[in-house]
Amino acid sequence: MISAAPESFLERLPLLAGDLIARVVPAPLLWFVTSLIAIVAILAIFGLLFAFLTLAERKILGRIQNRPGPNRTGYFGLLQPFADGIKMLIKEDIVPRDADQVLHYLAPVVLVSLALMTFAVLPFGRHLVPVELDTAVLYFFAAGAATELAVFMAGWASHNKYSLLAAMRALAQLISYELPLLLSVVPVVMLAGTLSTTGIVAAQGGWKFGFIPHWYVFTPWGFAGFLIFFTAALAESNRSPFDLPEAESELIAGHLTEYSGFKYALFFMAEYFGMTALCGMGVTLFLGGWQAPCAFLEVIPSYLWFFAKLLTLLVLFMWIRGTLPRLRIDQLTRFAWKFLVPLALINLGTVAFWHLTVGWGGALQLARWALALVFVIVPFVLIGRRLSAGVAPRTYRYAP
Amino acid sequence: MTVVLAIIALVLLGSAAAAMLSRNLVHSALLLAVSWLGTAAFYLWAGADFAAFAQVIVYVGAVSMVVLFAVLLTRQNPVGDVQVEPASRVRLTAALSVGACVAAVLFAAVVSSDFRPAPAQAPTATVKQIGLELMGPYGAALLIVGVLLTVALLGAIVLAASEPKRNPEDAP
Amino acid sequence: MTPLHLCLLISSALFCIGLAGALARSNTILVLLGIELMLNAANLNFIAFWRFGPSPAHATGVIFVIFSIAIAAAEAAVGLALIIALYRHQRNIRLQDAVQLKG
Amino acid sequence: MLGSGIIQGLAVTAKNFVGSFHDPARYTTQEYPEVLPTLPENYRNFPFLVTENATDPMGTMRCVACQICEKECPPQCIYIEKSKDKKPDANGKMQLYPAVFDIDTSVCMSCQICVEVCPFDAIKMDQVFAIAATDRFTGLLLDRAQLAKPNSYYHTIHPTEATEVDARLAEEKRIAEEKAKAAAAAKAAAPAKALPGDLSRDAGRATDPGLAKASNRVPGQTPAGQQAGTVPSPSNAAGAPAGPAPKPTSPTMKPPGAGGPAASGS
Repeated sequence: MISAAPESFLERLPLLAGDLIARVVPAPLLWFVTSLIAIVAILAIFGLLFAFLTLAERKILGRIQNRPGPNRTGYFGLLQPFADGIKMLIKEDIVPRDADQVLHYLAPVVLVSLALMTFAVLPFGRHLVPVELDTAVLYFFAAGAATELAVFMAGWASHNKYSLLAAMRALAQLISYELPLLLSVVPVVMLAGTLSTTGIVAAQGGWKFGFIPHWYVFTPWGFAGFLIFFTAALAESNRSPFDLPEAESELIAGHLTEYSGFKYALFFMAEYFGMTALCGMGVTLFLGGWQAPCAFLEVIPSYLWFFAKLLTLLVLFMWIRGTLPRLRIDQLTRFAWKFLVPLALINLGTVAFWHLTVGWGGALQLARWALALVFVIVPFVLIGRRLSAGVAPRTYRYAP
Repeated sequence: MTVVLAIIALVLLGSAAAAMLSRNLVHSALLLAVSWLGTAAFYLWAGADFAAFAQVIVYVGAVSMVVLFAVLLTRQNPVGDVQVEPASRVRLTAALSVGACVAAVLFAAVVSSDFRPAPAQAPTATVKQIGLELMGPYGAALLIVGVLLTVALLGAIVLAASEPKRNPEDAP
Repeated sequence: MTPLHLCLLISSALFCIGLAGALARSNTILVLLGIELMLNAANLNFIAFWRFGPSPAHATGVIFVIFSIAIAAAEAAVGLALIIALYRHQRNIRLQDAVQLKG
Repeated sequence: MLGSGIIQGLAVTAKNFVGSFHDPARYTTQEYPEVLPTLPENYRNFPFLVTENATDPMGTMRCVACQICEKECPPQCIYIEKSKDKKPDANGKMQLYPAVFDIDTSVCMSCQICVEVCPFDAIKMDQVFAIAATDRFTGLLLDRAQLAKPNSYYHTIHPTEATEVDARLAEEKRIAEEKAKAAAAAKAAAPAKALPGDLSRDAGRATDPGLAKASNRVPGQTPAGQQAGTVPSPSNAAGAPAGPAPKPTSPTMKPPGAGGPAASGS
């Protein structure tokens, strides 16, 4: 952190709040109260964010399709999420007779709780980390990995062939994309030299010439890693174009088929929580976390920067959902195993090169950039050409 | 401290026993995932964060998935539940008696042995320390594990891949 | 009764559950899972001895567990591939039916 | 290169997204209850009954309860009861009128057959599409009072067609008046032979497409109506047998008569 100026009041607000709590609450109960406050704050903020994300998604998709989206409930449709919530709450909860009752009940609960657990290690601001963990990145992906079981539970417990197909697809997809997701994170961990999220954010502090931030996304390997991470995150959160487990047109919403009422809402919530958490991780790993993009913009509190970046990534998710059609299952797995995994492995070599040549200066620095770019672009083009051989570029007879 | 350990042990052993007794294979696999989570909780309790999260990623995230896949791929009856016939009485009694004998021996050994009291300060294994040791003294072992995993992956593919001659269109 | 005793008792109980399960069940997947449980019991011991052992300065126990987890993953992958091959061969995965050496 | 198509697609959707905020050609949504749609003139939905006079809709209904539409309606959603007495219509002629005229709009399929068979231009297609009721059995069963709408309303929704209908009616009226005069003159000359000749001549003229409807009307009502005041007894005597006479002939005469306004209207 290169900030000579004293931190503003807004920046220190979390610290002050912590001091206040420490003064009021007796010491033996302090850890309990602080973690309770953190949990409630995360639930409130991200619950609200979830509510408005559903609205934003519908609005953005609507605008992409040249229609207004929901605009009736409240001014500008702002009350729509709450109307949806009330509708979900008062709907009848139907459980199929042959369903595995316990698993059917547990699946949404497990899914939401695991998705919420991932928020614990994200550094939302300079002084705003719910849990400081030495192994935060590992924790994040451990909690994320367990969500797949919940999806399987939902699909299996419904005792419905579509749901079961969706469960199989979910397993195949999540196993396939777990690998590139983790492999794309390894370079960051290698270069930052730590698994702690605060350490990774701190390693990206500072600016070159005062305006180019030292975020990893602005390096050749970092950009490639970010793209791989982003693609794998799309697949991990079951978002379009990788939303095969809940493909509504082929599998009548897959593992969600037999869920109604509030359980369905929980699934929806878990999807958005997972998406938000993965975006937050992407921001932390590649986009400099809460770091401001320029030195003079540091007056804006760090947590606002984090949320600005987070919302940007979320909007990108929605934009992609509004653009790309769904893949086929074989295309999906082939893309993971034959494209993303090799690229991520090559990226590992690139980052090793980048790390070894950190001392190069002057003209050698330019050579370092050029070589790293070659290491990133050449495999991308070659593997991409091989992957799309025979299928692209496609000619569409009825499209301009 | 001991209360937490008791809860962890209850979850761990209870889910493991239930998994081994369950007649539904999917329930078994999911209960085992719970038991693996219990193991991870034990690691956390003992202060080995890295091992705990690695356990969750590998076991809950990957091995249980593969197990579930195997369960679904080897179903006898594609529509019904995955039920297993109960073990025969002879087999069951034999297994239980062997298990009880081994348990008795192990328990007796543990109880009779005398350990030095634990150090007051719990040891900490930071990620940096683990990394340095993995790359230093245990470098060779790490390489061998890498080779082993690669060989296992290839072997698994060779074993599980369908014969290419059966349907040329499905060949990978 | 030190905490180490408790941990070792837990791990031996887990080992015996796994052993009894592996012996009693005739479904190959369940046998494999029983073996996984036994491996886990061994891992518990590693951690317990590292935590309460005489020289916890090095992270030896943790590193052992990490290697053991890696090997267990490899074992599970190969074992389940074998089960699928077995299923393809004899259309079921009962252990008693797998009596032929020749395919 | 791999991914170029994705970028192109993203550009297209981004253009749509931005364009929907400032480009009316992209953003075509009309927000319905506030902005009512401008329906095309030929949009038709559910029939209504034309009345001549907006201030007294019940008294000036064109419908004479002939029940052709009731018989022709494919889903059988029209129910008519004839009146026991007669009331003077817009032209002052004594006519039967529908004591009950119900249309069950939950059954009506807006096929427009009732309009095509009506010999009196009394039932026309409306433009309502947003009828809703809390009771599906009685709320959607429209009665005579709800169905009656003045001719001026017909002019506002289907101006071209309404003008044609009015012109045709005026023409018929003129022909009828002429004929009535001629008939009056003929009757003055030979009162005993006038009516049979009139009828046979009209039946012959009915094959003429343009005048099919006119000829339908002429023998039954119009001359009698015109003469109601002047020569009551013979015309009433003729009207009674001639009243049902158009019914069997109307199906054969309908296509040219119905095709005329529709073809010219479009």
